[in-house]
Amino acid sequence: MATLNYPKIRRAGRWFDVRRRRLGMWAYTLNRITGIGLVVYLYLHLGVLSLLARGQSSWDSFVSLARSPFYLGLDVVLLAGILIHGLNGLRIALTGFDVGVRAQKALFGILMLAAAVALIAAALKIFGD
Amino acid sequence: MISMKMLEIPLQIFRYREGEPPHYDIFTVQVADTAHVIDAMDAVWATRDRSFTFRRACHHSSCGSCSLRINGVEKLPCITRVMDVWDGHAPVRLDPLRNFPVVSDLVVDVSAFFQRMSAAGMTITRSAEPSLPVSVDNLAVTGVLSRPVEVPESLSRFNRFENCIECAICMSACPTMATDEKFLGPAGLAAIYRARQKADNPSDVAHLLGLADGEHGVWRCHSAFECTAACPQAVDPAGKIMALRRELIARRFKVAARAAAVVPRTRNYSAPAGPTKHGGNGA
Amino acid sequence: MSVPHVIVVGAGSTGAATAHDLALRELRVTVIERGEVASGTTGRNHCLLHSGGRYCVTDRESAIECIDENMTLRKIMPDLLELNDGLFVALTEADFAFKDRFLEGCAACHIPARDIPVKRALAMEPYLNPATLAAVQVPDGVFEPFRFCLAFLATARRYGAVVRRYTEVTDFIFSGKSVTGVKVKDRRTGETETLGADLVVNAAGPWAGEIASKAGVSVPEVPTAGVMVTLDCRLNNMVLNRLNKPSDGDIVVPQRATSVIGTTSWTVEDPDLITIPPEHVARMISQGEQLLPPVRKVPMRAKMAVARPLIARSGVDAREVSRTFECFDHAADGVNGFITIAGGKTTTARAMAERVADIVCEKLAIAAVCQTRDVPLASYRLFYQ
Amino acid sequence: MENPFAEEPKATSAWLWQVFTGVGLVILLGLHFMANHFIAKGGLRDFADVVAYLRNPIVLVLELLFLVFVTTHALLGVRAVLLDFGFSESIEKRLSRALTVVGVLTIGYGLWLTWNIIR
Repeated sequence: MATLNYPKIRRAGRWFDVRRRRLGMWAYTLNRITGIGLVVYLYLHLGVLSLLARGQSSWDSFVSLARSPFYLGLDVVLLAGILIHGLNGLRIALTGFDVGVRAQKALFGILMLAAAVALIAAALKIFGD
Repeated sequence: MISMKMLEIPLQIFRYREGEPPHYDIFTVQVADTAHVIDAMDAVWATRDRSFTFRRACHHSSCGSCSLRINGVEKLPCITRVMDVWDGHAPVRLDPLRNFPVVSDLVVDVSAFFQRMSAAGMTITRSAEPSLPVSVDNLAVTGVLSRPVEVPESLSRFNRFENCIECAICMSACPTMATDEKFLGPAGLAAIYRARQKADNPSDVAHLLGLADGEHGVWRCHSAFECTAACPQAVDPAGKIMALRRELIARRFKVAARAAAVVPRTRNYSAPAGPTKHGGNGA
Repeated sequence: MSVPHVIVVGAGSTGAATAHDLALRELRVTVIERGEVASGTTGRNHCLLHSGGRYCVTDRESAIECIDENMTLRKIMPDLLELNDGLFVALTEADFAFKDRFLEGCAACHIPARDIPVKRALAMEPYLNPATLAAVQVPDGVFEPFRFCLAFLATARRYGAVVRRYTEVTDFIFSGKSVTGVKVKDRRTGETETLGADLVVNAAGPWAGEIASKAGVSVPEVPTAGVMVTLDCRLNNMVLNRLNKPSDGDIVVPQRATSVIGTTSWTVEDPDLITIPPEHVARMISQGEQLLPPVRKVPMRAKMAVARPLIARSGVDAREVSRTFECFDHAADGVNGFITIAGGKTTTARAMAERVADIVCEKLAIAAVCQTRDVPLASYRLFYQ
Repeated sequence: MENPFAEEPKATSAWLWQVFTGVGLVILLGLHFMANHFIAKGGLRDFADVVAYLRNPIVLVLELLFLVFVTTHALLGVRAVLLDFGFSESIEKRLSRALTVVGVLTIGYGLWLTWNIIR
């Protein structure tokens, strides 16, 4: 009996589908989006750091460019990714050790609140300077 | 005669026939306001379209065969009241379970699910656990009955079926299952947990923990807890996955400690682990 | 001569057990089922593994079948049963007066029954009505009807049987006055085909009459519906029965985390679509409350109704109709190669299968004996693999 | 019957490492951010500042630890995403090996860069 089956490539994208899902699914999807974003950033960052090996002038000209408001905005986005991924990671780590499993939703809420507060504080600092 | 209010309820049903593109059909059927969704499905089949296929058997959440998605969320139509999922206007949408090949309409091929349950090897019966509510005034209260429960002379202990009815709802709700075809899945891992609790022989325990520790075992779980939220039987598969993780981690450290000692390096899992905190109300 | 091919119509408990028996006798078997396994009467079952106690006064033939099969099923499907025994409980003076006849009936049917002190009964069943006057313990049990059928079919398949679900019989093929096969339609694809058979067994439960009519014969069956109510928690460890003749709402069967109260009885026209009368549900609650007073306090989880395939006896009320089974060889009606197995209960499905398989073998002149009393069943999970 | 799920590799270690590095990164990233983007004047160090900073042995050790943690954590994460594609076991093994190579190269590049800066 032939069946209706979806190709693997379509399966692989299903983690993105949060329709009709609950909080934990949003946590997972957010974690993955930020995770992938951070990997991309990591390699961009490592690439940019190669300027350090080219000597003082190329690095310092990059630094002056990076102090523009556009780059500072990107920094805030980066920080948001790090906070979401890092703090949600703490939830995954704790529940993985069988700690706070029943309170995982509340845990996620508290951690994301902490992320938001930290992000606002950091943004004020970044743009305040 | 108790008066019975009848409803005209529209159902938007996923239809699929081999070789044809899937589509939705809308049927309006008459059911009592106290009816469950499965009664409405029955009415579609009996009065509207005899070619409509779906799975069902017990109509009271014991067999686990009728599981599907109602308005996108995994449910058992036999215990879901029509009034709880219908807003009074828009059709109630019925889709087959996710993550399983669709055979026809709402029928999916659940062999992948039963392969996992067979691999876990959990027996369907369990014994010696109190199964009666402590308080009937507040069913959420858990604990020990104030009156002691005696076991009939002819028996050594009471026994009962496991909570898991093998409805596969958790495997449909699981986002890891959505992408990783080889994942053992929430029910499979919860069954491993229960089988591990029942196992009294160290080699069985080692085998079960080995399964859970595989490349597509407990560590693939993304901690979305969708399975526990969707489970109609309060099996709490995610809780079981986390309990297995804890035991595996504890054993990993024990093995490491033993390897560091003078004792020759070994992968022996023979030391029985203490009872885990989910022990009381297993799958 | 090639191995004869038998088609079994229906994959409820009777059809599943029949396919299993015939397959073990090394016949070629094809099961035709229009829906999922156990999607008819068997599925919506009270899940009671009868000790026979329920029938030992009014219907001894059924009671003896029940206790025999109860013991056999414990052997062949030990992992598929909740075995906590059952209590017959007297709540009124009339119930109490029934006790002696009940114990006598149990003794006559060889049902091990034990008159136990009320205090002990209440210690075993904390939610039992404290006004209980007497309690008799019998070896009742609980099964899971769906898995019951899957286990028989999985085993049958191991012996070569073929199970075709979502396939319905549309017509019979004749050669003269003999049935030589059936026309079937796959409900999933709409495709029709003809299957040849040396013999067709009609095990369609309350739909047996409908199937028989396609072959031009009739079956004296009365589809009789019953309502069952499932509670959202388990209130009893053991099966609880009223110590009296079978009547509405006189039994509460516990299963998994639920208790199921049953049942009522009324004759239905169309077994395909049964509307649950709300007064029957209310009656289940008020009757169940007598055995277990907290019944009204716990939410209802599900309610169900299904037609039972009772065999009609002229001038007899549905409650009085024997719950035993009967084989109809339609050769008596002028149609060869077609047998209907009707009546019965899931508890006695294996015995029904043995009887019909004996007749099948006799008609096909095959000397094969029944083996189903001793062969343990395969895991029901294998059905889907 | 053949059991399709009976496989040997023990995945506890990978997960534990992911958690260990994850927690480590939360701490190290906190320090990294503080030191490089908040304490540093204008949010970024200029060249001379970077060189001086990295020549502090404590900083050097922390930054190298950061390099190892972030690389392994990132690549284990990539592996988790790749496992979701349901590739065959042999491809999965090859992907794991490829990711190991990428990890070694990344850490090697980081070490080379650091050496270039502080020598």
